[in-house]
Amino acid sequence: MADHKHDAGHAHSEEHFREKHLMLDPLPRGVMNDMVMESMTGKPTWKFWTVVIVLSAIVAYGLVYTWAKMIAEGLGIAGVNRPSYWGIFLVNTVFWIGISHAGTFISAILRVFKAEFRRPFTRAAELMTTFGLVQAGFSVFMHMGRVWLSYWLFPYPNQRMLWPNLHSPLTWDLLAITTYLLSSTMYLFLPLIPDVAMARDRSTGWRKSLYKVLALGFRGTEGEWAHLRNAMNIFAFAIIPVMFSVHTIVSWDFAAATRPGWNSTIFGPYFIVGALHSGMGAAVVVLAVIRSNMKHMDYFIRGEHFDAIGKLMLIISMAWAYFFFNDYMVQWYGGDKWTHQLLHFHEAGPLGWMWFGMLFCNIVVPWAILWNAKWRATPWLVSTVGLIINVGMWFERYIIVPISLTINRMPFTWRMYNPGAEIPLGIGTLALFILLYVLASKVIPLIPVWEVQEGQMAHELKKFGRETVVSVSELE
Amino acid sequence: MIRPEEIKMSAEETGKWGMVINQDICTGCQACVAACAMENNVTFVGEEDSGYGRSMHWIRIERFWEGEYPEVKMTPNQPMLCQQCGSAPCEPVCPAFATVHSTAESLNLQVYNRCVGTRYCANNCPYQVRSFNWRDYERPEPLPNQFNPDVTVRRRGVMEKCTFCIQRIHKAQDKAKSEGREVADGEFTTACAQACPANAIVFGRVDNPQSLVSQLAHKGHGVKHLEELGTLPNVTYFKGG
Amino acid sequence: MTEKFSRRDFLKLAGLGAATSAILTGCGPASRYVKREPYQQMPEYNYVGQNTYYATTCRECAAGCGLVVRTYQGRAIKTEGNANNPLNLGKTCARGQATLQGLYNPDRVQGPSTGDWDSAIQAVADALKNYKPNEIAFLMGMAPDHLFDLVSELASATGMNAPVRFGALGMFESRATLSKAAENLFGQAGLPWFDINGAEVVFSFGANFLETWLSPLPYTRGFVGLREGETKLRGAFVQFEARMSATGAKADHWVPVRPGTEGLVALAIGKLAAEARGGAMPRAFSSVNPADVAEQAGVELEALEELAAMFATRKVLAIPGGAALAQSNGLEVAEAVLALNALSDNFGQAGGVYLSGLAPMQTEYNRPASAQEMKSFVEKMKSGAFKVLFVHGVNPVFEVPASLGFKEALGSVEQVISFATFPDETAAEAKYVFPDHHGLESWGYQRVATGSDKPVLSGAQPVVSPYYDTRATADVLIAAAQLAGGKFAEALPFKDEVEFIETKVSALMAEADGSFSAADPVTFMAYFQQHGGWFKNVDARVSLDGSAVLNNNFKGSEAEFAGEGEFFFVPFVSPTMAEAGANKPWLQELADPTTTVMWNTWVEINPETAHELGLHDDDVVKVISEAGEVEAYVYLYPAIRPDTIAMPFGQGHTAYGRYAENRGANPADLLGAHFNEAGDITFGGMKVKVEKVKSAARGIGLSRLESTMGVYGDSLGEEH
Amino acid sequence: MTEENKVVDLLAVFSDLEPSADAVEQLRALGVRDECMNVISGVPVTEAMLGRPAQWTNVPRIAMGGAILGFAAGAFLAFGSPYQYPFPIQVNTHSFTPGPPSVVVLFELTMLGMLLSTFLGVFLDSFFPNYRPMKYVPEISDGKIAILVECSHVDEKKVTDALKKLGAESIAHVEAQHL
Amino acid sequence: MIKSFFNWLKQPLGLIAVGIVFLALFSAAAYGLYTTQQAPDQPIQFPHKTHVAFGIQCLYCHPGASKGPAAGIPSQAKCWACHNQIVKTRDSALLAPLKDAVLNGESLEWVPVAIVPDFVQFNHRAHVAAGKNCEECHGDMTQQLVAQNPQVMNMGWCLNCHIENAGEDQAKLIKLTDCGTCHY
Repeated sequence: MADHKHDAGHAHSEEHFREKHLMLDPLPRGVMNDMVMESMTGKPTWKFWTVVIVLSAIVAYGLVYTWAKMIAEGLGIAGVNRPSYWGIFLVNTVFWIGISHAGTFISAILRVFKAEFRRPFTRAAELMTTFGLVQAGFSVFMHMGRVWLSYWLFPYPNQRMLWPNLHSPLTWDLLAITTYLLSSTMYLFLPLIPDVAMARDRSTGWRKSLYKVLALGFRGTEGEWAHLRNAMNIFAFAIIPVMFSVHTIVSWDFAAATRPGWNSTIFGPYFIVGALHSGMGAAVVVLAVIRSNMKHMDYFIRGEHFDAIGKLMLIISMAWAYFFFNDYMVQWYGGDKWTHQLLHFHEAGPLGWMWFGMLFCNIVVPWAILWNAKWRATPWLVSTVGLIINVGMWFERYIIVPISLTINRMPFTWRMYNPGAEIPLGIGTLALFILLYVLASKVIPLIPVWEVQEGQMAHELKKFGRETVVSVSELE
Repeated sequence: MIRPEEIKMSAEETGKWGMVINQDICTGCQACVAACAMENNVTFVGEEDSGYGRSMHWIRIERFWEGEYPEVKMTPNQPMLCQQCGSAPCEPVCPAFATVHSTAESLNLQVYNRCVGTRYCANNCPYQVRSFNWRDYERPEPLPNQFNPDVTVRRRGVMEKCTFCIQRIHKAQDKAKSEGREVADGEFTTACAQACPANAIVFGRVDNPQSLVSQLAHKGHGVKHLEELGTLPNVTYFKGG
Repeated sequence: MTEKFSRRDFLKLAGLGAATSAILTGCGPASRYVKREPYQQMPEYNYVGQNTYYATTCRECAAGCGLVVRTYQGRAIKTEGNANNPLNLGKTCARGQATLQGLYNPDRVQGPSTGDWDSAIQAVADALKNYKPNEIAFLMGMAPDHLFDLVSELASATGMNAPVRFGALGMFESRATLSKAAENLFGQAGLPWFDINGAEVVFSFGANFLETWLSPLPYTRGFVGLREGETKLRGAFVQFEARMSATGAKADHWVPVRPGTEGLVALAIGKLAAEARGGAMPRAFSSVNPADVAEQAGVELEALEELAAMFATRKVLAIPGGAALAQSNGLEVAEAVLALNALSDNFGQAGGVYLSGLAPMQTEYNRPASAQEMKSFVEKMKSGAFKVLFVHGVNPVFEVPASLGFKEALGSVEQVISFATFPDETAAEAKYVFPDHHGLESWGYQRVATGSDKPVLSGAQPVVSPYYDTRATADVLIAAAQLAGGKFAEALPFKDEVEFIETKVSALMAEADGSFSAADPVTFMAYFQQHGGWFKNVDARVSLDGSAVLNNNFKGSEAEFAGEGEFFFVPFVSPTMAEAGANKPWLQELADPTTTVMWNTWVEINPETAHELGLHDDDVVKVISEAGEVEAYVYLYPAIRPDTIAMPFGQGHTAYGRYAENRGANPADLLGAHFNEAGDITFGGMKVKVEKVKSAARGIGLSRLESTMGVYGDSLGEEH
Repeated sequence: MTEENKVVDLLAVFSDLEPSADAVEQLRALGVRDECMNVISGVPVTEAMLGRPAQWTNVPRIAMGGAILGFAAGAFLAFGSPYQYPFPIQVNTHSFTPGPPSVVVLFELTMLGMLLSTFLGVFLDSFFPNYRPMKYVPEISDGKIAILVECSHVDEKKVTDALKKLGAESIAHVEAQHL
Repeated sequence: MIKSFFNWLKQPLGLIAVGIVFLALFSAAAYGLYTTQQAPDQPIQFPHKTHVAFGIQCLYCHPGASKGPAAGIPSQAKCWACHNQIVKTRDSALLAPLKDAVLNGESLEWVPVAIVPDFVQFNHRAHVAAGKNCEECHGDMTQQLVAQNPQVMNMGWCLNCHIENAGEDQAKLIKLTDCGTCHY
């Protein structure tokens, strides 16, 4: 290593590039396939089973039992009250939708802009999107007083001659989240087909049957590839506005209301940036966990990826700070007394630590750590930052939902919110998310092998005088 | 079929039913609250929940303090109930059309059947006068014998609020119709107004300039709460004093 | 209207009860699973779907307000005020509204403790027969009057002790003091009647006339007249009291005088006003020095002068009441304040002071027993002079201050027979409980003691058939008297309660100026029931001659306080719950008008004082007096003197059903057995200590409707 | 079936891109028409790399159709459904077909229709799902490139020789098999 | 163990077993739904047909229909007043529950047949006043023994009639289709 340091200013050796860049470190396809298969099919360790059992227990208690109890007894077992009619349920909904933005961001926006570092972890991020949206759905349905009638929110002809109210941001939410969930699931599935076909070719038993069904008979003919490529291009472009619309509409749930502190025009982009902030943070955590717990993953996921995501996180953090300040400034300047009261309550109220915690986690921590290229390439450090950002973003949503709900225009009704059943339910959704992910990591190839291979085809080293640089060919 | 273009938006009108509340003579005695609860089958929720902002009062009496001891003064009691806004913020946000505007009566309706319990309406109510059934609150036998059969008994998971005693409106209209006449001013009133020992609450047709409530409302210096939000409330308050 | 319905008659209409059933969620309409039961004997007039309205009298307190109860298929649905009753003119208070929750209370006494009524009547007859008449005592509440009349007749005919009436409301109103003051000043006992409606300015010395005092509904009406009178300017209202009551909260000026100095303040204002007016200084004010009074009372002299200037120039009505009278010098306070009215020439004219007229069937004013009289009653119980005690309409174990020893004295009485409708503390101590009907299931009448200028007799009739196996106490006594035979049977020669009432009421037929008239008793009774009572269309108020009152010599003495503590103690009757409302869940859930507390008892402490003592909202404190101690939550009340604490009366039951039991504390436990000259207990004359028991814990504390954040700025952080 | 019509049905597996491209050229020179060839690969080898004609794909058209359908559904919801009510459901003072909310609905349903049909388009165009036996060797997913020749006009031997010369790893008749 | 179970399931016998289980579950669910739509047994198999054949008017037993919200069920006294005088019915076994109930002062627990969904207010009077005949909603009682609900009384059913009745009268239509007319 010392040599490399010494050589820093000079031309790097080829080994250095190979070590650093996955794209310059090609392995035969067969070997790579085996690595991915092995990471997936390796005999589950006791650690795996412990995790699964513990998570299942948490899901069973936190989600299944508590929710059943809440349906039977009413929302009274939760902590929601007047005026905090929405509590952690909506905090979690926004949080999970935020998490889900990472997958689309990585696999759609980075794909459109041909950011090559995305290749090995698009799938891992897409899985986060889908599973995160499931949790968001759970959270939003949980908070309904009569969830057994939630089908009324979907448009369908009925004898009552009633349609859902299209004036309501919640209806838009439902449409947008449904659209987003379906699209992101499809977008997860399309690039998965060739990898499943690969897995089909090298597995036996139940896996074989499963992959056979999932692969749909994919062989890799020119036509199949062409259709797939076309579809993925359409998806990559079209899902970006859908993603933006989802979180904008979520922000309208708040911004469209007549409440002080909520009625803000900047909420749309503010929420989107916030979503990316927490989403990238979550993605980096997931990557670090995958890398350290699954076989061969340190080949696919390297420092360079953490470095690249770290850069993105830093930029997003700055953008978040910009939007936060923008929102704050306008609200502060507006002079509405209730808004002033609310801003003051955010900072000086009993949960003021949360407000400062939010700023610390979302701005101070990323800015302090992510500017350094070497720290950025350190997985544990970046993922810790990611975790902290997620805590900060959860705080932000908590401040926007129950804390802001505390202050309204009727001071006689102001009241603090103390969560009750929301806590097991929230932990239950988190556990379900992890559980789904852990189980999925056993059946779904987390690395899109064909995309990595495609990338490795396109990368080479090129010499300009004494300088050796990485060169990428545009294959598409 | 209804032809929407023929339905006048209530914002252009004065509303239909309205109330005038005189805070100067309201003694805060809570008779209106009790009368409302008895008339509308409003449930009691017990000490713990009522102390946690879950009480179901459809009407509450607010009061604040001004000054420091010994110059302290209680602000005039302010009965706060659904203002039956002509342009209600609660209405558009309900995804299920559970809270809608009654074109016939110019009231805010809460349709319990249709309510799925998103509580968005309550969030968006600037007056915070909606109450949610957080649980199935127990009313042990034989307390249910007292239920008013004209009003639904709500159960957990639905939002509820003051209806301006719409059951009384219907009853009076039904009676007047069967007798072939119009409902007379003062023929009936809401439970709270009927009970109020100080007559601080007056209810009636605000679109009829001859009615007592219109005349009181136009006496001057009356305020409509949070009118600046464009909610077009139908309750006028007189602070007096 | 005497149809006997059985309990089965109630038609349980679809869905209402079971709609709340949790099991049926999402499984189709809840009403599917409900059985419908028809009437056994459906009266022809009671078509299904038709409401029937009955006029009756409210029994939540003794004021005698008329009610019209809507019934539907045999169930009482809603109470409204009876517009025909001149007392309440169609209005009700919260307690009148919630009386239905008493009727259908899940914790009523469901039948006689002996199992059946035959043995119950036998037990009463035995009690009457087997003891000497002078060993039998009746303790009754302030309502209903017909039963009081019946027992009085029984007592006078048989030589039993005359029935004694008591009620905590009467105790907290210091009725004996008011009556005695009237007697001393005007030579005639009775309840003063204040025409607030006609006054220009009202000076109230502690009278909480908008809450529970005497007859709150007419006084509320009067207050509206004061404020909204069409013919005059908005009347002003000044309240002198140490703790701002719901009444004081409506005042333009709230003057927090030190407890016990109200009389002095009245005299000082009088003196200053007389000075301002010029002319001879009345003798009444000669003993006071306004500057000293201002210091004693803890108010600015300038403030007194300003008020006196108001007094000098405008027509001011001065009202004594509340804790001001419950001092060792209470009688003088009452007299001084009443005398003050002479300055405005308030006697015998609109906007002034009258004496309440006598109600129909009344020849002289009779007031409930004062606490001192209760004490001698208790002593008789202890001494064994009473061997049989009948209790009806009152819950003395709860209502009589513990220091008088009523509960202990019960042990010395051989037979205690309670006619309680609810399983209250006294019923728990009684040998037998023979439950009376609820007020809405009862016949009766109630004389309106004060509040209306007309003599009013409010009539009561059952609006529903009795829900439980209860029986009218009058019927029980009549039956028992017949069974006991002899002079008992002779004393009550009635078939039943209704006949007794008919006998009494039909005597009014002969009176002139009645609200209705009829040719025969049957029709008269029918009208009586239909109208919910009878009144005489005359102004029966007694005009007083106040010409000489200012010649009285007032000592201007200061009150003496019992106990060691550092705080004055002001117990007050909970405006929403009063003495008997605690078992009605909706009354529990009504927010107190001043503190907005629900479901519990609180101790009001000035925030400054609390700060010095290190007390916060929802801390639990022990309040200790010479007579006892109670624990309750702290409420930092901004409108109370720093040297005073206050507690509401109404909670602290150890029995009385699930909604009342073990909830809050009873401040009557703190009252020592000290009485003023008129015999009223000096509930305002205690000094108490406050000790912190435990600090406020998260999620435990007073249940308030208000927001401590929005109203008091708690948890909002320091202001910018 | 005549001698001439004997179907050449070969699957040649190459390990690299260059020889495959050569093979395609060679085959074309041997008279194998482009329609008779198909390249099967584990990585998306573009047609241009192999000198093959561009593949016709219906996916964009299907997507457009879906978008139109979605738009229509959105238009029905936004502008049609309020008129389905027999009764006037008025909220606030909003009109029955308010502008901004309609934009949201139109957008979401258009996107939903487009993306669903894109997905569907892949299925339609690729005849997915297809679980019938197919000519395939698992090595393809190991990175090999296979050229499937199904031709009735050329001599099998000539083709085999040519392909072998170009470095085909294996050339064989492949029975269609369950994948 | 688990694997062998799944293997067994693949056998024809296993497939049949799976089918049976599914069928059973489905039937149970269907039956559950069915029962929610069926009126439970009445205490007396009251033959409406017979009574109508005697010329008894609906309002004779259900007088509330023209007076207020609830049509009501007749008092037992009303039933027994007639049946007591008819020798055939006085001691009929079918009427034994009525006789017992009347003699013992107990109530018969009738089960509602025609019900509207929860949270709906229905007023008979207004409908009778509007000229609706009983059979338009409750079916032809001359043909029925124990009363059956002829239709699901749901919102669409109510609305169809309301719209039809309003005709071209917009004011009436607004009134009759206002949510607040039935829901409060």
